[in-house]
Amino acid sequence: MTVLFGQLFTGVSIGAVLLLIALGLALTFGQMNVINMAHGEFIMAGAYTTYVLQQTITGAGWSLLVALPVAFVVAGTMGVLLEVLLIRRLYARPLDTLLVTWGVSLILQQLARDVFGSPNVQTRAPDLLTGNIALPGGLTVATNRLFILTLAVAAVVALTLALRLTPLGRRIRAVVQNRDLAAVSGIATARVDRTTFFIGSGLAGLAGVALTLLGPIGPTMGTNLIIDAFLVVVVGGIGQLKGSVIVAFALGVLQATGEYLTTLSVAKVLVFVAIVAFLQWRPQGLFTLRTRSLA
Amino acid sequence: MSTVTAPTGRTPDPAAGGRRRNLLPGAGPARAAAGFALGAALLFAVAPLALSDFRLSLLAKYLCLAMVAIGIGIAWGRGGMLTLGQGVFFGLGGYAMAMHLKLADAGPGELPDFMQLYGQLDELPWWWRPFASPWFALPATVLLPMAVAFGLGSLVFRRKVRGAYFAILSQALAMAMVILLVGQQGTTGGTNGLTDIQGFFGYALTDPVNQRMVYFVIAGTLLALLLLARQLIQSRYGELLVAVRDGEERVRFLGYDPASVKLVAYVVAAGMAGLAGALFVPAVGIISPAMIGIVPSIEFVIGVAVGGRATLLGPVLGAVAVAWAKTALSERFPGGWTYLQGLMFVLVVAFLPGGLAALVGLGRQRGDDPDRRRWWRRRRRQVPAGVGTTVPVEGAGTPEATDGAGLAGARTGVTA
Amino acid sequence: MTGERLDGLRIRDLRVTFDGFTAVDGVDLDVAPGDIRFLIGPNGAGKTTLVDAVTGLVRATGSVRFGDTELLGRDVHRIARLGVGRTFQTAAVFEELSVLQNLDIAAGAGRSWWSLARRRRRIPDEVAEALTTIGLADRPDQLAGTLAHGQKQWLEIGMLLVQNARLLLLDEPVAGMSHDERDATGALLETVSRDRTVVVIEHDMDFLRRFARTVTVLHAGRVLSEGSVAQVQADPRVQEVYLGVDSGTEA
Amino acid sequence: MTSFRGRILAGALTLVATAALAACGSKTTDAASGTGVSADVSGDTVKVGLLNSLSGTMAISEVTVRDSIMLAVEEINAAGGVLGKKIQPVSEDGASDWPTFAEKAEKLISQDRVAAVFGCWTSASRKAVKPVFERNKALLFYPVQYEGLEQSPYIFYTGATTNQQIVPGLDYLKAQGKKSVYLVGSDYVFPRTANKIIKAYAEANGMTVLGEDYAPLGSTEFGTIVNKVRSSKADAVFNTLNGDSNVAFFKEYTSAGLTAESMPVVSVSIAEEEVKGIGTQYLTGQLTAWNYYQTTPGAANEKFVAAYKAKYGAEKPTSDPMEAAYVAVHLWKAMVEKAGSFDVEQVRAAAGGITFEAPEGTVTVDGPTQHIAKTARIGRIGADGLITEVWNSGQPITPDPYLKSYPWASGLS
Repeated sequence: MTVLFGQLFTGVSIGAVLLLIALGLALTFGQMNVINMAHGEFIMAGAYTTYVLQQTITGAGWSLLVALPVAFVVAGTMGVLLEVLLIRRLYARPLDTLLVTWGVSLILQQLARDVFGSPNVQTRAPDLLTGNIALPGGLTVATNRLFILTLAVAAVVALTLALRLTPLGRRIRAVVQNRDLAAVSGIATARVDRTTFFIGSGLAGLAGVALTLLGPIGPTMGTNLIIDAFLVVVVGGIGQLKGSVIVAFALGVLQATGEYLTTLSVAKVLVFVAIVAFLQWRPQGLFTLRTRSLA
Repeated sequence: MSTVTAPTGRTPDPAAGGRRRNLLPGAGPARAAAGFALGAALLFAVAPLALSDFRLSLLAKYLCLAMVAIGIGIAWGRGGMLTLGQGVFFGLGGYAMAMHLKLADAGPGELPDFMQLYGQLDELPWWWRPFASPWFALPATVLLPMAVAFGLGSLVFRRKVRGAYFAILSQALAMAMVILLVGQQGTTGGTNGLTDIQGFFGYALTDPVNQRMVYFVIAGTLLALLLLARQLIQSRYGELLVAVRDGEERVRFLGYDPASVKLVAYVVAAGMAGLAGALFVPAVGIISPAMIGIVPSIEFVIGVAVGGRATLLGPVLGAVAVAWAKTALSERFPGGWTYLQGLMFVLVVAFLPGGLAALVGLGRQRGDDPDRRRWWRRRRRQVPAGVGTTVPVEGAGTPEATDGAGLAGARTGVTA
Repeated sequence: MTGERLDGLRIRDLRVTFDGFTAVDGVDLDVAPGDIRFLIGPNGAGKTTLVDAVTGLVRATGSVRFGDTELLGRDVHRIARLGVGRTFQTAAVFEELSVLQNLDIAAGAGRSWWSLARRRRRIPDEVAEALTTIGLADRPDQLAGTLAHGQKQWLEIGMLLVQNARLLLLDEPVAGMSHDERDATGALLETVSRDRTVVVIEHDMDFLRRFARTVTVLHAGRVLSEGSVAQVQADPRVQEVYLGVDSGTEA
Repeated sequence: MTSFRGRILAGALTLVATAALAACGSKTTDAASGTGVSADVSGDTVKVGLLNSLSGTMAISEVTVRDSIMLAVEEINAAGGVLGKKIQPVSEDGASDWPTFAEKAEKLISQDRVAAVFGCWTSASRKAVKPVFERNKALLFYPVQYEGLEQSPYIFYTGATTNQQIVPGLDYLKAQGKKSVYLVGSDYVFPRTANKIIKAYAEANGMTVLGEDYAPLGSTEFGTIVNKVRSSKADAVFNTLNGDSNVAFFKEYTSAGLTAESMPVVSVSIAEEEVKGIGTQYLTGQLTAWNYYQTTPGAANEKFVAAYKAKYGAEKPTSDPMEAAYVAVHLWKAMVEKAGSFDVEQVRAAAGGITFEAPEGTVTVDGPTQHIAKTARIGRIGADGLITEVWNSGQPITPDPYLKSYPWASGLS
């Protein structure tokens, strides 16, 4: 029972990580159809931001709190730069975007190596986030996992509300649904694109801060995450956030179950097989906007 | 550069000469033959004389990568399928060959060295046994990758998984394949892969003379694959493939099943990668998961992009050039190579989608096609009013604009 | 292609919905063999969606029979092989291929893999014939992408001819054409309708008056009126929702 | 057209056939045909090769090894060189890619004609270059602890083999009264081989192995494994994870409430450099098994640490593989000087019994196995990021790569 609950929570927390790293992509890939392979390096930028801030702010808790908004801005700015310099020229060629941003990710990785050195760096987590909360019945819940889950849920809620309620969100949705009409209606589509990219990349920065609690902080940390993140969005279906949310948690639980019943390697392969099978059933992902104008 | 798509033997049309797809003026069979002879002379006479044993063995390795590139040129350049998992097929071919050579090294009834060390197996696993026979192993180097490509391809293409979705799936396939291979330490050699291969059908690979022999086999195979690719590109099928790339839905309305058309190109590309992997093994003496994962798979693509994805020779020259640059540069500036590799992706793909082949053709074609000169100024959504971009598709949100990717790339590439 | 059976189109209770929005709402429609039927209606009336449903592009319920064959539920390329061909609002030709290659591909759906694997040695007869019919015989090697707009539309129609389509569904074939080009297109339609059934979606009232044999008016996913040009023009409901309001801008 | 292409094809085939026939060399059945390239020692310098990953995933570790080799080379040159010749290092990037290692090894041997090569880290890279060195009869010095089961005549192994690291680690756990262990490792050669040895040892020594889990290389998701480890209630964990996975594992481990007191972890791939990348808040009190720590006492080590920090920066720690690489260069120098020649066969013949006062203590080259005898040391990670010794084997352990002298290991190789 303890193990079962532990595994369930593990699955949910894997899902939360997947969600957090995929959320930005759900915006840039899902809404704008831009395949940004450098998304993983934006995550890395968020993690390094935490590291740099800790050099000046000594309290681990404070530095983490400060890092969240700062990393959002740092990664978001990198995203805007990328959008303005390269991606803008490539909206008509999504596959080429994939290759170009892959090149960008290589450059950013090497840059990180030259600036911060090849070895991983360490950040100090607040003591609050290195322990766990004991529940009745011998169950425990790790606090860093809980923090990430909360952060992921908060990000989803904030993003959904922003898209639904703010004028900016309405503009983003207008551009996604009918770019030409939006342009004709007086929306500066180029600026909306930049803003969307800023938010999407900023979310990667947030994910980077959160991941310092879980994993390594090094030049290649992003590459390990990017494929998983894309698979979440592909399976979730583009155009809507709820697909990515559901799929992230579903894949997390599937992965945790597979890991428990078989081995980690086999579980990874199983998840891949499940994804291919799922796409046989719903090639456009879990949710899609079905309208004619988008075709 | 030889002709790429010029259909021969049809009504000549001097009036439309400037617009013709005939890529080099008068690039007919005679010119192609001359180019072929020149290539053969370079590979068979000049290179062996001019290069040291070490450099020649490097060239052999590059030529193997070039074979993969030919396949990618067909699947991606002509067919619009960006396969980021070509390493899988390269690996399947390589492992099939290496398994046979390991068994041959071990001798009849014996286990390969690594199995005794790490697997503690008493007998050969069942799936290794057929590879003892060259009559099984050799065809398997090509047929096995083709079969896997057929299986995966018929699943995803029929369900209209394409564009970025296909690229990401193919990448995930490479990841899954590596994990699978690494996990089976005792029977696949794990991360080490299959190494220390001594002989190649009875000939000792330690002998430099035999290494030359391997080089000649590789060079000959490359030329044969080029001929095959040329035939494929110039055939009716080759035209159909371009049509599918530029307007998959339109082709469907003409009564074709685009899934089968794409499947053929994907399977052929897989077969070429498999053959390349098989020949890579005697040339380099090792095959391991490190050569089939995500990173090597995408490195295959960069050579193709640099050379010119939609041309016949572009991918070959691009692959060799990139591999050579990697060796040369990493000998001097190890960290710098990563920067350069990244820059190549960015600059070539973003600003020269036709690759170097387009650069070569630029001078000649200037002024012909106003669209071409302005490609870099083309802003978003100004996809050439082509097919595909306007055809509604079942289930909205299909990355239809991907077809535009092919268009833009091909516009410059095809004419070089 | 002459001498083949002439078939009509028979649609019963056709319905298409997109995420709760009903684009085609129970349409019954009969097109007689050899007819030139014009489909008209205001934007959003469901004209293109109807053609999409007939050609298998969108899922629909009801029944669509071409001759004796039920089309609904078949794949797009199977329907095409049964002799149903269509064009699109924007010319959908393969811009990277020559005129000849475009036509050759359209003519080749039935080819064996063996013949696909080889080069084209000569121009197939039906392709040569179509080149003449659509007036592009003097430029078979020109890239389709470099053709004038009208020529692209003709090339598309030519592709339907060599495809051996017996039911032609044309989506706004004369949009953006000059006056002369419209005339030429109209004449082309009359020629091809001798052994084919033709359905045209068109907004151009002048073109309609000159070349339509029968007309169906769609409105909000339903058939509003049907008959000859004169009958439809006389229908007060049509005048109300469509001609009366829109004729000025649409014509 | 057909006949024309036919002719091309025929021509190509003929070319291939002639070339292949003309090129037929020796058969595998012929006597060993390796030619051997002799090192270029004609000038007043002698070249040695440095073969490390300077880019890619392995660069993290291998760059420090390269630095350490360079330090040794400088020291030797400052002291007059080897046989009166200055050492000229030629550095090549293996790029974390095994065929590249083979390619660069070939280049160093046949193009640069180096007298010896120092480098490689992963077993996979060593396996990839092994045939190259054997074919060319050239020397490789391999400085990293590894899984044993290998003994190439052209490789000197200056890191620990299993009986100098894994077995002492187990001996220590046994001495501490630990009755059960859980095995966690990355999914590749070293952990799988190590765990086989551990299971055989456990069976012979009355310990139980409660579980064995592998994570794919580079994996950073350890929720499930830690969950299983925790519910196993084992006395200790034996950790053979590699690289980034260690970071994720220890963060997860700490979050699960597991500590060095409740369930100690013995790691064999975490040295001082890795401690920095994980963070001491997750590691304090955990155990490692190596042959050298920065804190190892002795004059030789004080000198080594001081020289290293002076050259590369005070914040750079020294670690076991770095030390083994440093030792390798000095051992090669001693071998060459004893042989009085750079000739590979003479160097090999002279190698047996050579000793060196290394930072880790006295090491001795074992002639037959070409490994070196070294002292095993168990260390505890401190809050300052340094590792301090808590136990050692007392004397250098004779290398036994196939564990032939351990009865319980008879079924292993």
